[in-house]
Amino acid sequence: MTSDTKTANGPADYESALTSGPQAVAAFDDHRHGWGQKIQHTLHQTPSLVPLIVLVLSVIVFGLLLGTKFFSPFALTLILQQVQIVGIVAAAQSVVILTAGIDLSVGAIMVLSSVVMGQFTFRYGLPAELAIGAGLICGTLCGYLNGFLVAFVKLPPFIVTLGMWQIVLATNFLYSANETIRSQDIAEHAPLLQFFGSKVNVGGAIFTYGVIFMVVLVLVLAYALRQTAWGRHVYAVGDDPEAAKLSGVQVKKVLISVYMLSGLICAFAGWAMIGRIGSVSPTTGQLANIESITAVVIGGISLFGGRGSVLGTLFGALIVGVFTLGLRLLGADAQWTYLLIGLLIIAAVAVDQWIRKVSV
Amino acid sequence: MTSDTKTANGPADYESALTSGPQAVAAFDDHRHGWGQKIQHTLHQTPSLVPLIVLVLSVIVFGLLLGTKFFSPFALTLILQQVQIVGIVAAAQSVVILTAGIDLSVGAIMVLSSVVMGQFTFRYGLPAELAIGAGLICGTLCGYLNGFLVAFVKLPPFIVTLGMWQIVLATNFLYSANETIRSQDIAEHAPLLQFFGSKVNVGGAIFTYGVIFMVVLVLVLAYALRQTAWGRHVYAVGDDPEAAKLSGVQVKKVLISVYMLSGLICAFAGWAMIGRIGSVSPTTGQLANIESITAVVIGGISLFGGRGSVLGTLFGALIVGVFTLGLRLLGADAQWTYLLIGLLIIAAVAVDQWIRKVSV
Amino acid sequence: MDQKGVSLMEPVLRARKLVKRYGRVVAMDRADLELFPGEILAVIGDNGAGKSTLIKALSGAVIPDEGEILLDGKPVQFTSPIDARGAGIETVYQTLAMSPALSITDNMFMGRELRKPGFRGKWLRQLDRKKMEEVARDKLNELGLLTIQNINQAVETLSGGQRQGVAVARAAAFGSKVVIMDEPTAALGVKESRRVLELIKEVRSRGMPIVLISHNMPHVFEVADRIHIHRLGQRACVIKPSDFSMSDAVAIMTGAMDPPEGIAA
Amino acid sequence: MDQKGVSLMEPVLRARKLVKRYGRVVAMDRADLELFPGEILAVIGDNGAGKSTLIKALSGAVIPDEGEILLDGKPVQFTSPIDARGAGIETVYQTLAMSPALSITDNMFMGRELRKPGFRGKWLRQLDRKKMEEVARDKLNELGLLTIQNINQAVETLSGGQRQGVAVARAAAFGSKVVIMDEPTAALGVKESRRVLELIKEVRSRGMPIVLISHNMPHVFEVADRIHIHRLGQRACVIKPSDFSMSDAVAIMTGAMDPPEGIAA
Amino acid sequence: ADMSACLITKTDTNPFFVKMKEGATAKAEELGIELKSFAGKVDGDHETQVAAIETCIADGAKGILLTASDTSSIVPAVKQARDKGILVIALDTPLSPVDAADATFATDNFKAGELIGQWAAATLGDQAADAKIAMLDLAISQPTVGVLRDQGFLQGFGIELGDPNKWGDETDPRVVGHDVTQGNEEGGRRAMENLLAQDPMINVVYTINEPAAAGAYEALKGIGRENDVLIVSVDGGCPGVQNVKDGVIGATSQQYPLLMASKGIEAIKAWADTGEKPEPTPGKDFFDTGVALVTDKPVDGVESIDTAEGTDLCWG
Ligand SMILES: Nc1ncnc2c1ncn2[C@@H]1O[C@H](COP(=O)(O)OP(=O)(O)OP(=O)(O)O)[C@@H](O)[C@H]1O
Ligand SMILES: Nc1ncnc2c1ncn2[C@@H]1O[C@H](COP(=O)(O)OP(=O)(O)OP(=O)(O)O)[C@@H](O)[C@H]1O
Ligand SMILES: [Mg+2]
Ligand SMILES: [Mg+2]
Repeated sequence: MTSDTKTANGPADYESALTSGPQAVAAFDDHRHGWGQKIQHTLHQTPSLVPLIVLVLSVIVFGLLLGTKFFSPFALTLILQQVQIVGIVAAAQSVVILTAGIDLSVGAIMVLSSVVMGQFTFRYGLPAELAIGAGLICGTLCGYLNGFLVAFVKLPPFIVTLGMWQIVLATNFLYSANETIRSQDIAEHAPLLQFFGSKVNVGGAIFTYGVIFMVVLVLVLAYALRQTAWGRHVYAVGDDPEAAKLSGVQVKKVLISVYMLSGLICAFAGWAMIGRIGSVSPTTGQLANIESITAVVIGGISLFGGRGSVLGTLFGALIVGVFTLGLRLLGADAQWTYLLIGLLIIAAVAVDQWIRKVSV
Repeated sequence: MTSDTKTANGPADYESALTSGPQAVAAFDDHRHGWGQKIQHTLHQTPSLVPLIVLVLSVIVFGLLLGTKFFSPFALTLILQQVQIVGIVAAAQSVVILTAGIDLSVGAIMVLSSVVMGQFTFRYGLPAELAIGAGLICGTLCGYLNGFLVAFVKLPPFIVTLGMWQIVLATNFLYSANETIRSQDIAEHAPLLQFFGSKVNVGGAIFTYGVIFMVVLVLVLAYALRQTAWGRHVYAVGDDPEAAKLSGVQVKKVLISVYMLSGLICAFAGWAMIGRIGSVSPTTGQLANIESITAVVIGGISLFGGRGSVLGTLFGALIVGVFTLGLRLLGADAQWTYLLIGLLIIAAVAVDQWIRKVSV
Repeated sequence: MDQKGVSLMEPVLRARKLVKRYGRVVAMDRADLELFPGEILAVIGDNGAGKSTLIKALSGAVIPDEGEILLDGKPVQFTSPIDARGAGIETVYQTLAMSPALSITDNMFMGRELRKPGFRGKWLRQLDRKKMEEVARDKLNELGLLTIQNINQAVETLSGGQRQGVAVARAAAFGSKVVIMDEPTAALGVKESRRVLELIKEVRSRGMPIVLISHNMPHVFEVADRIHIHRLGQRACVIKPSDFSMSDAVAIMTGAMDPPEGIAA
Repeated sequence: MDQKGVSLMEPVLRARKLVKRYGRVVAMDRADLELFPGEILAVIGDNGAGKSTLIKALSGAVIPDEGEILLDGKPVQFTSPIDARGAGIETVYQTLAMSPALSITDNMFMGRELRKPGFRGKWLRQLDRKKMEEVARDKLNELGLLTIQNINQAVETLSGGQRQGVAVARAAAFGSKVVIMDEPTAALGVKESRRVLELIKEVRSRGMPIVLISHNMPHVFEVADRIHIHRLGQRACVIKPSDFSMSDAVAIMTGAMDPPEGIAA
Repeated sequence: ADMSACLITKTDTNPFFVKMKEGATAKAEELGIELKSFAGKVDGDHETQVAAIETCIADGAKGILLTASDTSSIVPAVKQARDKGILVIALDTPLSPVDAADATFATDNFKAGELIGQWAAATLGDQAADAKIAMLDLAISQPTVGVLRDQGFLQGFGIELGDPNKWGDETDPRVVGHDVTQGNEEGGRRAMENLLAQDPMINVVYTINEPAAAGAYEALKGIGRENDVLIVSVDGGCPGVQNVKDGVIGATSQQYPLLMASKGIEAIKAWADTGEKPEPTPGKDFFDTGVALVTDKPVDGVESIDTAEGTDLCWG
């Protein structure tokens, strides 16, 4: 090893063995097989199964406790109806949280959009179609502002949407002059605003368009997140924005699109809200942000982004709905219900964590 | 390079130059010097300076706009008094956020502790000292529960404290039966509960003990975070818990201690709250979580943990206080103030971000 | 080709007097670089010499404060890695730039996903997963990363070496003009390193030029056509491995020896 | 000391039949290891062979599912890295384990901070920053990391190589019984690697045994007293660099050659 | 009990609704009715109220007692319940339109405000012409009760209203400003301080309820003006009446939630037994459970009761 090498040379001598050795690298055998393993593996591959299991279990438990009172078609469709607004908003929230963001302004955007729909129809006398369009644009614009501040000014989503929450809510109160537009008036002059409240018979069960919209929305989002490039980019941005940028994702565009989509979905939620409560009221939706985040987290989406499925969110919202109705039917009063829902939130996530752990 | 080496040998031949070369590695010269650079460097070294600057600027602006109305001792001490509760709670929140956590249950813990202090005195007839002790223990216990769930069950802090928020708040309403204990009764039978409301003359200016407590608390925390091993560990856990664990930090202990401390400080905030509003009321403190997080973020602490200073939080709380009062004095009505505070939150963080960027 | 011959050709990629400051640190101090068609250009230098910053500027990940970049003689301005990729420059970053929770396939096709043909791809924008998985498996096999059992495994479940292999395979598969690799073998074992070196040679044999950053002198001297020595944020000189010994290269790199007259930058 | 001599001595650190499973992956499959006083034991193996998992088990960062660890012949159970550190085992992890936002000093003294003497230290629990900075600077100087201008600089502002240097300096400074290093030179330049190797030798000359994981064969053969070859989650064999060639080692490591009779694990 | 009924209040944190619930529960027990109670989470949270009505339907309740957070938004849900044959009685706040409910047992909140306004104006006498008034309201969402009480006070004091459906649009210079309190002590103190900073010479304070009044008093005490400012309030809770007695509050308009609740339960019982619906107070479109001004400093022209009587009638 004393000769000074001046020429480009081949592999070092000690590497000669490389060609002769087996070409497979350390591949370990799986010593354990069987039923348990398979379940664990499936759970690991399909994270939204965990909240689904919790959901089914809770339906069974309440069914046993309450009997037909709970298992009536009325009660079961009721849960869907009670969950629809939170479900729609939580779908929007999911997409934002998947990018490691958070949207505290969802409720405010929802209510402002519904107020715009109502006021454009009744204050300015526009046709309902136009007014609804204006409401949807309004929601999307609010979302755009969020997205712009997050993606371009690079402010933390928590703070951007906290600020927007206050701004949008105050705008809502100022613009609506705190006036409710009455259900009767809407039914008479602009029934389209109440479209999502109309009932439809699907195979014997009665659903509102709002409930159907929620389910379809979640399915479409699940498809988009899983099967399109945009969806993959959403996950990549949430996972590691720096890596996503380096590997060719247009991070800013993705972020903007996500917040705009969230705004748009919230505007739809505002429309659905008119269908649900009949009237346009500027005081609705005050708890939508906390409730939607709760649904998302119970549904198993990580608040750190990049992990989870929007289907889980739907189950998460339903779990809360089932518990709320079930507890109320059992006669728990409001504060006890809150207390138990608080316990449920922690327990649901603990179970989720535990299942994930045993099924690594 | 064809001889097969069988003996342990020295450095490869090409490394011979290493001993002769200059021993300094790439050290670049700083081409730019001067005033601007120095400011930038200072800002970078002392992150809490940024909110301080924003604070001073906003005081100056409102002073110019409002004159003596704003620069009166009344208005200025008023801001301190209005900020004290949020300031104390935000100090607790800061420590939690430094570990990359969040505590949504601060307001609930605060009000439950104050209710415990009040009810133990008036319902059970205990001496005020004992009742206060019980309240402080109650807050610490709530914090312990949070910490246990975060550190040992490894649940996300957001979800743990979201659940605890509901649980503690419901407990508070159930336990207190929504009854207020009147200021006059407290003043008569247990004035110690109102201790933090007492006034004291410090160099001509009138302060309450609550305000002094807030300032002292922040200073003590700043010391502990900066000058003790515990403080360094808090930062390390927030920065990268895995790395902290590998490099010898008892991550679980640190987390538990942080949430317990947060609970304890919130209990003190509950005590201070009695001093401020005179009575013990189970409906106070509902916005404490959002307000404290706002103060923390405006104060420049990263929600991702590990970065920022608790002094910044104090300035953050004061900024919000100055704006709220300043806007009211300028004649903005409640709804507009709400809107403008929303703008302020975004603007303050944007300015912060901008200063940091130019001063990398 | 000799030094003369090279200089007569038009460089594929050329950086001129790039400067990048991070606050008080000057990471690039009027750095130059030329990459000629079909060559492997190794970049060596001490830790912190500014190598990564230089190649990040070339791949759009860092926007230089001053200086210009020319691709095929035409000035280009990359404002993001996507621009550079669009121009045919693929990069293996030192940090690998992978999304840990996503699968190997997802990572390999990130930002250039294949859509299904026909209606489903065009209107439903559905991805052609099967096709992508096939391509990904092929590319990894080429690299000899046979041990990856499941192409849909999340990247976070791979060992450091396996991850690096995926990153290298991605760049080699999609580069159309230039491939840049920042320490592609740092975490690799003997066998895996060898495979990457063979792959590098193979990419060159396809006529594609490569910029290779490495601290491993034997590797560098084995594969490089020219060696760019970086020092204190700028190019100290460019040498040919046939003309200089490893000792000389190390000496220049560390400042123990002045760059030879005539070829100093 | 020859093979015989070694086996007669009591190992400082010994692992017996360690097993660690991650779900379906068995990262350690009845792995053994012996470290004798005053020696440098190199551990080599393919990517994913389970080297890091093995040394993590030794340093308390991973709790093995089965098997036992003996320190000075006595069984120990490390439930956290703090336990192992308390027992005198210092580790440089492959991921470095630094808090990016904290200063070099803070990182070096993490978990073993020095307090001021007297009242301020005892009651106010105040840290002795000056002392810690002094020690930190000394240790870095020993390693030749002179270029770090400011000992209170945040670790995130250091280059990858500088970071690795700090991690190595930390382990070398505080290890009292065993020092374990997982690829300490992976990101280092030629010069920096050399310094680390010298440091490793120096630590040995102080009588402290070292476990060194590396993919760099020349380095391994230069410094190691014995070479532990890891393959498929377990020890294939232990060889002495004087008895075997690098080719043999690589051949055993990759499975091209069976471990020599008699010394196979 | 095979008969069940529901009580749905705006919140279950405000003592007013807590007492309403206690009254209803006691009466229900007496009459052998199983009562389930529901509440919104915060003031204005009417989605929870809609869900509560639906839950009551699912539960097969005979009657619902409702204090609506949004008096017109709730109407479709109420209609749904009535269509199922459930008796819906509005408590405290009439629905809009009033006949959306089967019956209404309510206080006239506007009247309650008017009484304290008249009292304050009369107490000040000539000084009323250049009074400085602070208005401490409930929330920026301007819930109906808050608006009615606020506007009633201003009308009673003799101040010209703008739009009577919202506060804050008055032009009279005597109104220093409006601020919001969330109806608790903390908010009361903060709002009072804000308005004092605007004009330290405030001498009349209207407060939405008695906790807010207690908070306002603390603020005034803080600057030593607690004795020369007139605080008026609405509610008539026992701590509030005690505060009137102690001179913290000058006068308060007392309402009777227990009465509303027990009347409501009786009505449900009657309806279930005989199918009869309660009749409204003659001349009004709802059954007025009454409001009384409680003060120890009565003035001419405004009918009032003293604190001793107020304490007998107070609700908690
Ligand atoms: N984002 C950044 N912020 C501040 N300083 C930086 C940043 N990136 C690089 N630097 C500094 O610029 C200098 C050059 O860094 P660079 O990563 O380019 O070095 P390198 O030659 O790639 O080193 P290595 O061989 O260790 O990878 C270093 O001093 C580094 O600390
Ligand atoms: N936390 C973990 N979860 C799941 N699998 C893991 C985990 N850590 C390691 N493994 C797996 O265990 C095996 C051994 O990993 P290990 O990191 O010990 O290898 P190594 O020999 O250090 O490789 P390298 O040379 O690349 O560092 C690999 O297949 C790896 O994917
Ligand atoms: Mg580099
Ligand atoms: Mg390893």
